[in-house]
Amino acid sequence: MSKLFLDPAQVDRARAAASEIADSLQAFILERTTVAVERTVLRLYGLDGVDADYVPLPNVVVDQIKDAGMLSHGAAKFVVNAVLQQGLTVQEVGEAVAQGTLDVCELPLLPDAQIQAKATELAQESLARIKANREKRDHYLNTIGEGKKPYLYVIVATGNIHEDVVQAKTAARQGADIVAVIRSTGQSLIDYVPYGATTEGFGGTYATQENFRIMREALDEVGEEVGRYIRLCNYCSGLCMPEIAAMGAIERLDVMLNDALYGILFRDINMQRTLVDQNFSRMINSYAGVIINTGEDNYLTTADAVEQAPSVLASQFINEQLALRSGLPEEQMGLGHAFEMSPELEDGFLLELSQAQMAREIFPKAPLKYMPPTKHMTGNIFKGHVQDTLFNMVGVMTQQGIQLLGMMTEAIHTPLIHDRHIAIEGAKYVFNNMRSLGDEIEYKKDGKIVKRAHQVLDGAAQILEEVREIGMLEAISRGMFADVKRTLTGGKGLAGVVTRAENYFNPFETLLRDELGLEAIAR
Amino acid sequence: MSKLFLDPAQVDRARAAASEIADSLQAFILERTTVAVERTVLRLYGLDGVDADYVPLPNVVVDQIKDAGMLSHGAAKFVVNAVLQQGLTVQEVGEAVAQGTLDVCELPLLPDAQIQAKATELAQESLARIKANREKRDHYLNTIGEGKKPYLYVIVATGNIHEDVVQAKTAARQGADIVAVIRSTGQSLIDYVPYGATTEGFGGTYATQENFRIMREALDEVGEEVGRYIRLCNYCSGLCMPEIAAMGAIERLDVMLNDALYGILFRDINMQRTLVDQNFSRMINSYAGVIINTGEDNYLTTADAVEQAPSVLASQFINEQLALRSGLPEEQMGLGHAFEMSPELEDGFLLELSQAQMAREIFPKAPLKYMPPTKHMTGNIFKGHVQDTLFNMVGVMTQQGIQLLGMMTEAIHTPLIHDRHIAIEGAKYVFNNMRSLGDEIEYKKDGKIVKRAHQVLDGAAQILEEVREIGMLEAISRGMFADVKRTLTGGKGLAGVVTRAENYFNPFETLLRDELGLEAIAR
Amino acid sequence: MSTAQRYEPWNDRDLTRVRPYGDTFDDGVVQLSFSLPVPPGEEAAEAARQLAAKMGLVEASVVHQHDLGEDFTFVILYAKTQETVDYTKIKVAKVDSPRMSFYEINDFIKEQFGRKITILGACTGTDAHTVGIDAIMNMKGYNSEYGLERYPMVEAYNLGSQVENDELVAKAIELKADAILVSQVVTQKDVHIPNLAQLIELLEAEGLRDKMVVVCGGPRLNHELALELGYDAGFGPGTLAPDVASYVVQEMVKRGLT
Amino acid sequence: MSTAQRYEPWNDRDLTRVRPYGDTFDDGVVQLSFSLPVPPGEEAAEAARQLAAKMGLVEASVVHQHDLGEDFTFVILYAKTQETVDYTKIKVAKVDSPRMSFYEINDFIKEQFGRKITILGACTGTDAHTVGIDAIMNMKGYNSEYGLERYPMVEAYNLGSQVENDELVAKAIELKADAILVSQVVTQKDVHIPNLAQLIELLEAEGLRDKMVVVCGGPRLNHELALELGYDAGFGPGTLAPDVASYVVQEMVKRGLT
Ligand code: B12
Ligand code: B12
Ligand SMILES: Cc1ncc(COP(=O)(O)O)c(C=O)c1O
Ligand SMILES: Cc1ncc(COP(=O)(O)O)c(C=O)c1O
Repeated sequence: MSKLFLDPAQVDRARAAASEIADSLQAFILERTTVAVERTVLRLYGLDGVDADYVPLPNVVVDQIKDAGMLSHGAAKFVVNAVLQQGLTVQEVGEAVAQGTLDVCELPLLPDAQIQAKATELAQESLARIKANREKRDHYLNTIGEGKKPYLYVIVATGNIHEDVVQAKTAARQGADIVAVIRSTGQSLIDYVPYGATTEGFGGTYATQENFRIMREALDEVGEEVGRYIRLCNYCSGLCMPEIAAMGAIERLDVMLNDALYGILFRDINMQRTLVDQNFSRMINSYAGVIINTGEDNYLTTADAVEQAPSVLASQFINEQLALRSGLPEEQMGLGHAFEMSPELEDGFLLELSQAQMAREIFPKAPLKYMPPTKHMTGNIFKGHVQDTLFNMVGVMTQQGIQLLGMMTEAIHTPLIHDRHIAIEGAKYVFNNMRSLGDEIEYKKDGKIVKRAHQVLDGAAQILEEVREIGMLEAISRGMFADVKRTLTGGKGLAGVVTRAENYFNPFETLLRDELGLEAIAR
Repeated sequence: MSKLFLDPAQVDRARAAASEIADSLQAFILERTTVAVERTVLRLYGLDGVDADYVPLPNVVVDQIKDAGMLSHGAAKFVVNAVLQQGLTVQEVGEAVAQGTLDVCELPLLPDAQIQAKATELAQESLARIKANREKRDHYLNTIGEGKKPYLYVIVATGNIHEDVVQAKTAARQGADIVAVIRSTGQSLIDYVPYGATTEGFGGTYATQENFRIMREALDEVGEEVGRYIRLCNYCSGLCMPEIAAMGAIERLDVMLNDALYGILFRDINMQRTLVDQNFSRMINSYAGVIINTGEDNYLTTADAVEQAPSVLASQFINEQLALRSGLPEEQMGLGHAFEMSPELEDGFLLELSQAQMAREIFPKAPLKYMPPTKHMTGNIFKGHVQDTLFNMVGVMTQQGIQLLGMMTEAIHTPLIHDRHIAIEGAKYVFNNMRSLGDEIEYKKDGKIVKRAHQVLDGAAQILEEVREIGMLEAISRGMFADVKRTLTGGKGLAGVVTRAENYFNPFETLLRDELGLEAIAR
Repeated sequence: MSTAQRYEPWNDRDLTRVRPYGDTFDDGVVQLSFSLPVPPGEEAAEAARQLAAKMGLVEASVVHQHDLGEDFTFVILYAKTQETVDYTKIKVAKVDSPRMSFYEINDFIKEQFGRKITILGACTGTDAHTVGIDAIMNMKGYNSEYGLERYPMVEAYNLGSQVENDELVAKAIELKADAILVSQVVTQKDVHIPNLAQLIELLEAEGLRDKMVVVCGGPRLNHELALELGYDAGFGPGTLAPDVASYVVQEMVKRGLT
Repeated sequence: MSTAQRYEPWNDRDLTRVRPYGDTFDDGVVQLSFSLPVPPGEEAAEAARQLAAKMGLVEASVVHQHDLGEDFTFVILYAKTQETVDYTKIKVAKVDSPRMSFYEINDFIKEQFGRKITILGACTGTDAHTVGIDAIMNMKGYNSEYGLERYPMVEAYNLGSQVENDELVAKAIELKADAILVSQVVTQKDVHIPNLAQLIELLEAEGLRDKMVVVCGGPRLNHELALELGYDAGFGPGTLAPDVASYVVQEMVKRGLT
């Protein structure tokens, strides 16, 4: 029963609107593919490495097909045809293309049926590997176990993967449950995924498959020592959403930030491109058992948290519906929100508590990702530590799933080794010392906390119904989210969007839709 | 209505036992006087200054009377007799005694009636001055006003009164409502009150009348500037309880720590001596409109806070009843308790919340003095700041009267100028940001918080009934409070206790009993 | 004793010898915290004290240490410095042009230039932080101070974030900008330094540097750094539109950029 | 590149040159905070930076300052030290006698002395903090370690707090103490130093110093300070009865105080 006396009818009303919004977006999405999606297919087939100019082979091959104007059919067809025709592995095909000794579009095409059979067979092998990773994670969870919720989530961001490892290990020993490796500032805007172990980055470390592997290995090692499975997190959002999702599936990441809206609003990535990318990347996340994190929290960094509360909730509803259409179970939906109200606000804490409790009740199974105060953090580390303490209280009082720990130095620098320690220590203390406070209190039926929740839910329902009328893409261009306006054809990456041909073929999409029980929604 | 569903019958049961305990103590007290009480009488008559060896004149005169074996009649009789016989002022009498030119016990005594008439007349003049101070305070409160409750209480302790002033003023500008000048470590054990402005002390600054005056002046000045009356606090407890109370009345202090039990348990002061001193000192506090602070919080520094909770409540009941017998209105009863449970305790916060809310409900009008975590503070200032934050939350959630701000450096040193600032900043933020949280939540009827309160109240009632049987003095010697044992004749200052003669006469006690409507209780 | 004779350092301060203050004037108390790449223990504490000694600190006391794992130890210290600084000799480079109000600025432009002036704003390089530059440029402004877009006498163009320096220069030429406002928020590993320097080079290459007022700002920027990097001025945290606008218009007059 | 060739300072540490670590090995990052007796403003920040410079710190950045009133300003800084310490050369004086358990200690006393030994404990001077010494002496002890009163082979006398040194010495003579344990918790303005020193003088005057083991302890005390003050040993925070007892009995044997 709802501690906030929320009206189920209101919740259904909002959810219904979000569902229709998602349906129309989905229709739009399924008519398109992107260079990133096709590169992902090749990566899933095991294509890796770079050419002489450090261009990743997936880019080399997909560009060849795109230049030939054939991408609308899907890259799989041509590559698998080459595999069959020349008796090469996908990797060998890629290398041949890189050496300029092969043009996959010039080879005569075998009958579709034959290609598709082989394509499917190879894809099944790849998916088997991903499944194995998932089983390995489950095995860890069943043997060494995991930390209590809210999980303690911290970031490392030295720019050097090897140094990140040191910082990540200390964090794990101190009690962190999830370690996220923040990406270098520019990465989400580049249309390829860097290769190999990297040791230089700004404000973060490049997301590469080798970096993923290195960190995974380190966290498994320390996890076994401390007797707690340590989850690894990285970021899909950007121009390479599905590729990074695939890399995460292959290297057993556990949590991935995955939100097209973040890319659109905060990275000025073209909406068509990233929405299409998101759909496939989330299917991969789903199958890999990865918890996704959405970016609603970011809205509050550009707009006012008190006013924007309804739009955050509205966005969560939409993300939920879109995720369902990528086959993502609720247990993997780390919907985002944040503690971003001004500390000067009288009774501001009540509003934060209300928002967090409401999210908890509306998305009961979701491992909500709760972001710390950032915008109102200052160079005053002592006051900042108090702000983070209040945030931790709300986190434990409302049983959030993932508590992204605030750093008292948030306004100053990316976390130092002891900033993380101080944050973890504070969170562990608060979580333990008020563990069941949430269960022990009730909210006044006609009180401020309850009223606020009702207002926000009502506001969200209204927004959603408006968006349903005008459509999501139009809503974004009107600046309905985070006060940021983006147009249908503006932003980065539009050139990478291709309308699917009648006989477009993506073996992984087909298999996954089947695995994830998405046939219903297929067009 | 009780948020903790406390049973009024239980509360009455405990209060009734405490009342009987107080009655028997009061009988014991009223049969005695002490050197401190008699020195206080002379101070109230305006006797001040020191002799050639820096011995305060009140000591010089009282010692003379005591050595002559006449103190059981009260000092007033002999001094006022001298005033009448020699046409001197009380001050001149004291100086003459100091010069060795006068022995007040050798003068022929005028008829009692004549002495008492003069003694009463002079006493009335003194009380008039105290009344004027009280009115001045009220005037300030009605004009410039005061801070919201919980009042922010901070200490200064440089050892140098002039430097204390600087620190006190900065604290007031930052938002402090009450400034306490901690005493030098040794003071409470010396049987006289130092004289003049002092600039050297350890762990605190000597409590002298001049120091009181200097600080009062400074706080009035800054209070007028910031438009908030700043209360001044000092400490009575110790061997000079009533004298310091008198000094406080004369220099318009607003809050005074006043608890014989503190002296007995933590300063090893003889219980007979200090209980007698306490009674008179509290009468003075009452008349001067001073809020007293009791020392139950200290119990938790030597004994475990979870176990000792009932004894803290029991002591509060006893202190309430004793205070009533000194004519102290509930509005001036700053009963003490503290946030001293181990931070490692799971759900410890719930127990603290329960205790604070219970005290609030049982003593609804009392400006409860809530002490911060001290015992479990460590050199880890960052964690300490979080501990203080949780303490501040409980303070505002349960509407405590006086919040003695915790310092993140509690385990290290007496507060530095910025330690205080950081503490005030944190408290103001928490108080404002969760101002009405307490009103907005309710406690589960059968929950841990409610259950805990019922257990503690029940435990307190049992203790009180046991104490009623064996008597307070016996209870103390059995170590029933704070795990500390003290005997009836042990400890410092017993020699200063004198049984009152049949015709013992203390004009101030008589007048105050009348003013405070205590006639009923007179023997 | 009378207040007259009494020497009270906290009142009669010698500003030529300023030193930190804890609870006894001139005690020099400072709080420090840092991590050392050594395992916890008495040796770690001693290492911390020795480091403090090398900083010229005395009576260093390690009040807390914590094992971070991987042979790292976090320490908290209190110690006393014996150094002093001469406060009377301190000179800080500051933007000195008087601050005008929204109305004064617009009138000033009317009088001095008799035309609208053009100001470009952008957050450059890979930096995606727009809130800062938006606070200066956007209509709604910040802390209830309108942004430049609201100024009738200012043609304000906010190019947003992640703007490459060459794009910015191109735009400046296209729009005949009188002033450029650059925001840099990400400063980790000094990523902002080369990026800010590059813009100046490009402008000089185009022979535009002297023809416009070039200003930068951001939470970790200040006027002095800006001057070093060849900018006309730099603004830090809490800046509002009038602060920049006042400076820009007066600087234009000074430089005769009418 | 292969891990073999890769130089990873955080793994291959040079302990002869140890320096603080923030997020890039050897970066030397330290956090500082202190108050200056000057009004807030850019000059205050500059004064703080200059002070940091005098401590040999570089890239000092004042991330926060706050007006404390009365012309005092609180500042928070981050900066980098370029100093290093040679960790391999660090020697810390430590109580080296191996720690025995409750049972081992009692057996040890039986064997070595064949009699009970007498230990006095007190918190001296004006210091009223008994919790520390109680933790060592009292039956119930501390952190579930019995106190000395529980030891069958120890005659433990806890004199409590506020014990004057002469009282303590008198008691020691009266009870023929084998060891004295002194607690000092209040250390402000170094009030504990003269007080601790005085006890040693008194004992020497009485010719007792060599006849007993004299130990002190407290939250701000350590072995080195104790030695300087003429004590046999000093114990800090977190000490438990067995720590002290083990030392005392072994020291007695060393010194032939049977
Ligand atoms: C909001 C925010 C974001 C938002 C940005 C949304 C947006 N559209 O702007 C999002 C979530 C997208 C984001 C992302 C990242 N962020 Co960010 N972010 C912040 C945050 C929380 C607040 C910044 C802010 O808006 N401040 C409010 C504005 C009004 O203040 P301001 O920028 O200082 O601007 C004022 C003055 O500086 C001045 N000013 C600023 N510019 C200019 C220009 C001129 C000409 C003038 C005159 C004045 C002026 O006037 C302004 C108004 O007074 C800070 C932490 C903090 N509390 O400061 C981190 C922070 C800036 N981010 C940081 C990082 C590292 C990132 C990421 C790189 C992390 C990652 N890898 O995911 C990403 C990538 C972004 C990128 N590539 O740049 C770091 C930077 C560390 C450093 N010192 O280098 C910070 C400090 C957080 C941290 N501790 O890690 N971030
Ligand atoms: C409890 C307490 C009190 C209680 C004491 C009750 C009692 N009967 O002991 C009361 C409330 C009475 C009190 C009063 C005062 N206190 Co006090 N108090 C504390 C507090 C909160 C905890 C101390 C404690 O019990 N620690 C727990 C014990 C177990 O730890 P420990 O003492 O370190 O002992 C361990 C080790 O040090 C070692 N050890 C200790 N002694 C010995 C001896 C030997 C021989 C050995 C081998 C080992 C050993 O073993 C022990 C067990 O592991 C501290 C703050 C803090 N958190 O530390 C302030 C603190 C010690 N008090 C302080 C002050 C100033 C006072 C007052 C003077 C303030 C005032 N003017 O009112 C008064 C007066 C007391 C006096 N004259 O001494 C300051 C001292 C500042 C300084 N560095 O000088 C502190 C640090 C608080 C502060 N920041 O102001 N206090
Ligand atoms: C949903 C989401 N994706 C990605 C990111 C990180 O993206 P980038 O690497 O572009 O900073 C964030 C960080 O705020 C995010 O919230
Ligand atoms: C009731 C009471 N009186 C007095 C004091 C201070 O006494 P002293 O000056 O002896 O430290 C305290 C401090 O804890 C107290 O709680």
